[in-house]
Amino acid sequence: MGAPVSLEMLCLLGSPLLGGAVLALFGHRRYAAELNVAFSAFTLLAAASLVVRIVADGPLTDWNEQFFVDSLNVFLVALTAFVATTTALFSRPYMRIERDHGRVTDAGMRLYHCMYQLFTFAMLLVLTTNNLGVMWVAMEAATFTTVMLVALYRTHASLEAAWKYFILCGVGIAQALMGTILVYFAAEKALGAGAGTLLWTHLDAVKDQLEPTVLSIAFVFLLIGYGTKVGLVPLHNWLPDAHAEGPTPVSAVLSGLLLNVALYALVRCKVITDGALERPFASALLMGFGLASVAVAALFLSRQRDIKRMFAYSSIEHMGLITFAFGMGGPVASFAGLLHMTMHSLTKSAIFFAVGHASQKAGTQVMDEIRGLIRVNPTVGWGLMLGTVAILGMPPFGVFASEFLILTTAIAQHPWATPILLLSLGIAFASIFGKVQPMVFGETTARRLPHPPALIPVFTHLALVLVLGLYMPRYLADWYRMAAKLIG
Amino acid sequence: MTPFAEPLQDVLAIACAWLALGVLGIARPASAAWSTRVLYPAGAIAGLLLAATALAAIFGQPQSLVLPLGLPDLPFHLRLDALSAFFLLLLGATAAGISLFGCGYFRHDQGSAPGLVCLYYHVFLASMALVMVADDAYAFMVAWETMALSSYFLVTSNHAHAEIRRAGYLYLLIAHIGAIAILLCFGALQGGSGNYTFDAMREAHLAGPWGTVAFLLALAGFGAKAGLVPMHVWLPEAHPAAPSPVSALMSGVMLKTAIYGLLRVTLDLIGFQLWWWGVVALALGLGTALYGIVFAAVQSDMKRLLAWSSIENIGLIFAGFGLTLLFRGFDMRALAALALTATLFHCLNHALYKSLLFLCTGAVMHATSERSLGRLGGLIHRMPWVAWCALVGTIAIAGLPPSNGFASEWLLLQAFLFTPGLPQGYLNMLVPVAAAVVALTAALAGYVMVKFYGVVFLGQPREAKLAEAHDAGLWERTGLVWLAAACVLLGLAPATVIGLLDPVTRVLAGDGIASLAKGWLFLAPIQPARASYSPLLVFAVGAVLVALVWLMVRAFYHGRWRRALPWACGFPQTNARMQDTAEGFGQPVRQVFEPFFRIRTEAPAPGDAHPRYRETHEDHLWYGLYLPVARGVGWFTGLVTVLQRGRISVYLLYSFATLLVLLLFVR
Amino acid sequence: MLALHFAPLLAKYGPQLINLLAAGLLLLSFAMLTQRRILSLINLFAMQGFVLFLSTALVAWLTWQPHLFVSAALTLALKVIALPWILHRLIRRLNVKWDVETLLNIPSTMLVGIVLVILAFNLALPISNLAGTVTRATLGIALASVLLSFLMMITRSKAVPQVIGFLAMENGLFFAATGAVYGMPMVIEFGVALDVLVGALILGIFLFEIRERFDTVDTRHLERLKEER
Amino acid sequence: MISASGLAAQFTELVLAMLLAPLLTGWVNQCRAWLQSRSAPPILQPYYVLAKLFRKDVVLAHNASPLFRVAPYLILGVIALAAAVVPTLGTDLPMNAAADAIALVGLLAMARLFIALAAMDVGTAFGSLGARREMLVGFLAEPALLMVLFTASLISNSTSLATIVETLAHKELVIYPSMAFAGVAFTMVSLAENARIPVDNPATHLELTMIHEAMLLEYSGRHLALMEWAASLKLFVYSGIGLALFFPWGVAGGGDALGIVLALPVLILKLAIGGVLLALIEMLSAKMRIFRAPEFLGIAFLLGVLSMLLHVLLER
Repeated sequence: MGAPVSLEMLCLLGSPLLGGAVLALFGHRRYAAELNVAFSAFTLLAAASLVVRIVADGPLTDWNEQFFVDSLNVFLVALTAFVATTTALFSRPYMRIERDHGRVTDAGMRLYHCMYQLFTFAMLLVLTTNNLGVMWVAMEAATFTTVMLVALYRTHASLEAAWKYFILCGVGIAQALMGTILVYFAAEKALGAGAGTLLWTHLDAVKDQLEPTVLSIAFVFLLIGYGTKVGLVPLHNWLPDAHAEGPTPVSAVLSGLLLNVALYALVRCKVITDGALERPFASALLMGFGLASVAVAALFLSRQRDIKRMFAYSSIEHMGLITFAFGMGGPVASFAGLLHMTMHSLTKSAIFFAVGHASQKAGTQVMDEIRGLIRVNPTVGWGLMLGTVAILGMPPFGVFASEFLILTTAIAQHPWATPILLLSLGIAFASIFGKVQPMVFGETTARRLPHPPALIPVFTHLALVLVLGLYMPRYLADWYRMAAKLIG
Repeated sequence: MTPFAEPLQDVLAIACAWLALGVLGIARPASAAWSTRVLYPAGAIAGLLLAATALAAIFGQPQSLVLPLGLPDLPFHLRLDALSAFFLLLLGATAAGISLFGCGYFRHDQGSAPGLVCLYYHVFLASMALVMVADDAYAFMVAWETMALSSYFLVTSNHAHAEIRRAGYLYLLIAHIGAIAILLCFGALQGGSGNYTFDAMREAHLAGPWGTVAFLLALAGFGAKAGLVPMHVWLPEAHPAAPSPVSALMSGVMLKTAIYGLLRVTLDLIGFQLWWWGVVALALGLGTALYGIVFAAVQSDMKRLLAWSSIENIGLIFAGFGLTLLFRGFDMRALAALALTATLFHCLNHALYKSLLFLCTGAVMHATSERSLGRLGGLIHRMPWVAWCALVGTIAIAGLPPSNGFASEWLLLQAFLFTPGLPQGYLNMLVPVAAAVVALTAALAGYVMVKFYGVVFLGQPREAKLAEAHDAGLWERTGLVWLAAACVLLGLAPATVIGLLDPVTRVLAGDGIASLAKGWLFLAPIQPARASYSPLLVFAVGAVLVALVWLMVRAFYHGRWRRALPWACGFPQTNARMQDTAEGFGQPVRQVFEPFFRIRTEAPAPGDAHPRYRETHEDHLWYGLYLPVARGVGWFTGLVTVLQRGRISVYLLYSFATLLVLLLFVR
Repeated sequence: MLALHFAPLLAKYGPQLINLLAAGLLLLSFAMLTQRRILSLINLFAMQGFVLFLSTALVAWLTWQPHLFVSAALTLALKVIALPWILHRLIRRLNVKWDVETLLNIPSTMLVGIVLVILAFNLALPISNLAGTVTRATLGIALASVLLSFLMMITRSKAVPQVIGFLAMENGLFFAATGAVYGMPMVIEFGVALDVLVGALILGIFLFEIRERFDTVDTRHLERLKEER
Repeated sequence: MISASGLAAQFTELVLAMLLAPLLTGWVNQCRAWLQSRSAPPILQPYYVLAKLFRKDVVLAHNASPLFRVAPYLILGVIALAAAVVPTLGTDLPMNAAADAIALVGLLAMARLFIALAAMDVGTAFGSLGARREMLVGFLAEPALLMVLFTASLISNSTSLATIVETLAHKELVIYPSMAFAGVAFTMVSLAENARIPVDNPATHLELTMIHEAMLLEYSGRHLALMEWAASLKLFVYSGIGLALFFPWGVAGGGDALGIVLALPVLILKLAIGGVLLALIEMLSAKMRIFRAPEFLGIAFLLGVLSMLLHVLLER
């Protein structure tokens, strides 16, 4: 007991927390954006060192077991830190332009930067904590911070979106608390009351002794709770509004990271439940919700006029696909699911970066009024085009790799699901590509951007996705395999 | 390393070289000279090397290679066997000619920067080469979709025009859906083993239903790529939209990659064949062939006409493929080999003459900036090189002896004539009908090509500006002549080609027919008494006869001749507009096959001072199949929007209901 | 001192007392479900908080767990004093006194509520049988009150009642935590309490924002973001 | 493989065909005249015409391309080649190994292609009109002819004309109902292909009705002569095919010189009768509108398919 918290963890969680505090004060200064980047970069550094350590000497529990890092969450930690950093990079010019347009005040900038860091902190806490209760608390905190971010513009639409986001996720999360309590209730039998009872590692150790009925009910509550945040149909209604109305960097981190984090929480709970129940109860639920999300989201796509809204729905679709993969389970499917998580967050955030600049240039998010990007800002246009092609699962981009594994496994194990997937993917392709193509190609009258757009993030992400589609380093693969084994 | 010792590595090297050329292209994107004077010639040389390597590899042992790329559990497997080698030969030989032509062609601005076009073009070539050698599902799919993507960017390279964007969209959409079907087909083939290498699929002993599922998925997927009716709608849009060398590459080679994939899956990966698969493919193929050629007959845009004729040829190829399956299903190996030979031979021929003709249209477009047949004519005087090369292509595609087109159609018909041997009553009835359709299609092809050639190159120029038309440049001529020569040679020495095909058929159909060919001179598929054909002899005797006639005429009579106004039954001032237009020429076919078309006519009013008559022929399938599907989906999406009506209480109700349902579901 | 005298009594009647309080909690939830006036809604909420406090304290006494006393104190501070105070100020500033029509009329709401209670009890029955604690029946009631507040949130069309419903749901959860299992670990109790507080504050801010944008807090004006048919 | 006698037979047959072709045309014209109770032109009239045309100057339209001038030689050559394939006297023909029935159809199609292209070359209204009509006739007549030949090849299990004749003539006599259908189909096809009434009228230059003549309008002098010659040779070839398929008796079997000598009078007799029949048909039927031609040929095509079906159903 009483082991001092390790340096990596300290930096990892400390840096965003400190950043939040500092930027709460100086968030409106000219150098605030640079500060923001710096803090995120430092977090990334800590995450990297943590990764190195985990890869070197296996899972690690920290600060008398309050923190637990294994290969499953360490890669999410790394991903989160990375995307957070690139997004910070992107938000530098983006928010500057927003400010020039007078859409954000000084107070707004302060709020933005502060909340951005705190949001990062909350997500990292969800990922690293070993305690299901703390996980819940952190998830709620993440909700609050993002609610503030979504409402940043204080416009009619943004307020409405934020309100819905708050109420729906708040209620959802409340169900998750109910689930947590039930888990605790079940755990008491096995572990006895006490602070250690909700520690995931302990639960994992005794999961086969947990009471199945309680666990199944608990899982239902947890699924409703965290599923709301993942954006599973029919709990998804907050998602498109929140994505479309917040500042674009926020949309990027929302669909790039927050959904992943929520799904991570869900997966942790699934592991316990599967251990306790003999029948594949959790898996069936996950597959069902996953398929429903894929199908419904695909149908929504063709209806969209607002570009960010459309990509929000595409996020729902991909989350559904990942959930379906985890539901199928098995080494291949889980591997594919994790891979798809990574690819999706990289690609989708890259797309949002491009979309952000595109809509800034056109001065609107309405797709019919964005035309001929490739003529004025070729780089933005290409970013959007390639990103779209990638997210639609076109090789050689990495998204295809995971979709390949998921689909082929699906037809082998659950043939009944494949027609739905085939149709949904086809419709999704038709809808998204049919809308993006005229935006990128063709002629336009728009002007260039006042500030040079932030392209490093976009093309870094796309390059990563491309490389991972063609070649995956050995240790990365092992890492995924280990994580997949944990999920089972 | 000695040349051709390691053909697979050579192929890989060539593919990489193409990729490198593409990358070099964007090094100087704006400079047309850089890409056309340096990169395209290099690409052409690479093509020649590829052809040579493949030629050597056809008779070699299968080779395989594993690259350290791809998925962690599934590195890229490559394999080069006779089938791959044959299609690589096709690719290399055709690409060489097209690249040569491209050297001269791409000088003009195609909308996108020359460097970018160069990138797409060479990535396209490389990906096609990789498709041929891929030996696991993942590598295949990656190469396959890269091919689709690069060709999409080529099609939309001139993306300022809305209809070109529409064409590209339609193309990529259908290609992608097809790709998903192929992917699922592989999923079915691996039979739950979780191992996606082709070797594993060969080993996996599928249950009957799974085999059928795989075959149908493959037929759908590869059919979508090949332009099989009813999945053909993208083809007449996309091929004309692309720059002509690209159209040539797509029509000539890319469609064949689909055939390759289909052969690979059905005859190689699936362990068994059911005879009724063959019937399905045969029926689809014949339908496609007739549909395609009938629509080709009424086109008034020369590239669309060629595109539709590609659909026809694909139909014939599928018919041959279906016949192969049929024979294979009844385990009549020799006949299966015959049908397969015809199929593959036709693939090769179509690749050559269709690219030749597309390149000719490209030359015409550069010279006249006109695509519509109604504004061309008389170009044989202004651009003799193009005209005579086009004549070769025309004869070949019309399937007239002694051209290569005739040789393959001859084999195909021979294969049909053997079907009465099938141990199945109804199938025997199929023979006459099927053979009749093939014959009708071939005859119609003649009609269409006379229309094409006559309207474009013969007669009087229909526009004044055609007088300024210039002949193709040196590079372009080289490309054209290369392809034309290939057509002639293949036509004259079919026995040699069959010799090339022998290893392929031995692998796929379990037997070959080359051994039965009566020497190099004669083409005798099963036994000489039954049927034999010697184009060389025909050509030689024909040439001698023509020469004799000419000599005798010259010997006995004077050679006087003079120029005058055309006679035209003595009608005064007949002018160029009085010639048959393309529409006029197609009118009889339109009348005979009226039910095929969805015709809209704009007839002038009786007292019209400037009467205009327009008639459009559209595809029933587009209105009868695609639009309804689109509308259905639209309606469905409208239904779904009920989920998102904005009222927060309702949203809460959703999650509440879900919660309750699940809780009951737990109990 | 006093406690020592009461100890045996409590030990005897404690469980029944807790069940009584639980019943009270459920009654209050129903009352809130039917209540139209916002002011009295807030008072009901405060009372619910008080009941919660009592039960927590009682459980703490019975099982003698110090951290439960803390959370009891927390409940008192937060749910009985702080939140109602905030809410009162809120409605005074927004001057909304009435929450006239509910989306579903009261009697049918009641019926649905009863069905929910039955479902909750059925659900909790097998679990409660496993429960080793003195407070076995409470879990079902906690579940029921959670579902009831959920129902309330659905049926109310104005923002403030929805918020109250949200907070009432937290109450139910809290009761589940204390009643069914003798309280969660300390850390979590604090975390939850903190979240509730912060959440309430944010909601307050929002209500003002919405108020000044839309000059109403009727959530039916928050229906612009949707899919057209 | 290729015997000297075979070569000899081939050569004689070819030369014979080239020389006899105009005579056949003349004979048909004469019969028609008699049947129409006109005073007939001399039977050698076609030869006179050819001779005269050969002597005349060629007048070329201004924008006639080289193709226009090459075409006549090509067409005559190709049709001569076709004639070489058809066994009229003996079945021991080297060319039969080189070109079978399918190739024969191909050769005829080749000739059609060139004549149509040549007609379009000058670019007058009539030329392209003729070409279009010719191709219209062609794309229905060609498959019909192919069907007829296929029926025969299915019967004799071979597409080589020589083998077909061998089977039909020199095996024991069998009644083939399918061949009856085929015969009707073939007659209709050859009427259409040789520009005969009811599809076309060789003796008219009425702009609206003519097909074959419209294509020759711009030709003159020796070119026209070659074209005319090719036309009559084509008629000869078709009669040859008809005889080979339906009246093969009398054609000499594998390489007996005597047989060939005997075959000659038989051939002439058969041709004479055939000519009379042709004239009779032309006499009895009326020229149909060009738009009716597709129906006429469509029927021929269907009959051809039917004959194959019949064979598959009844005779196996």
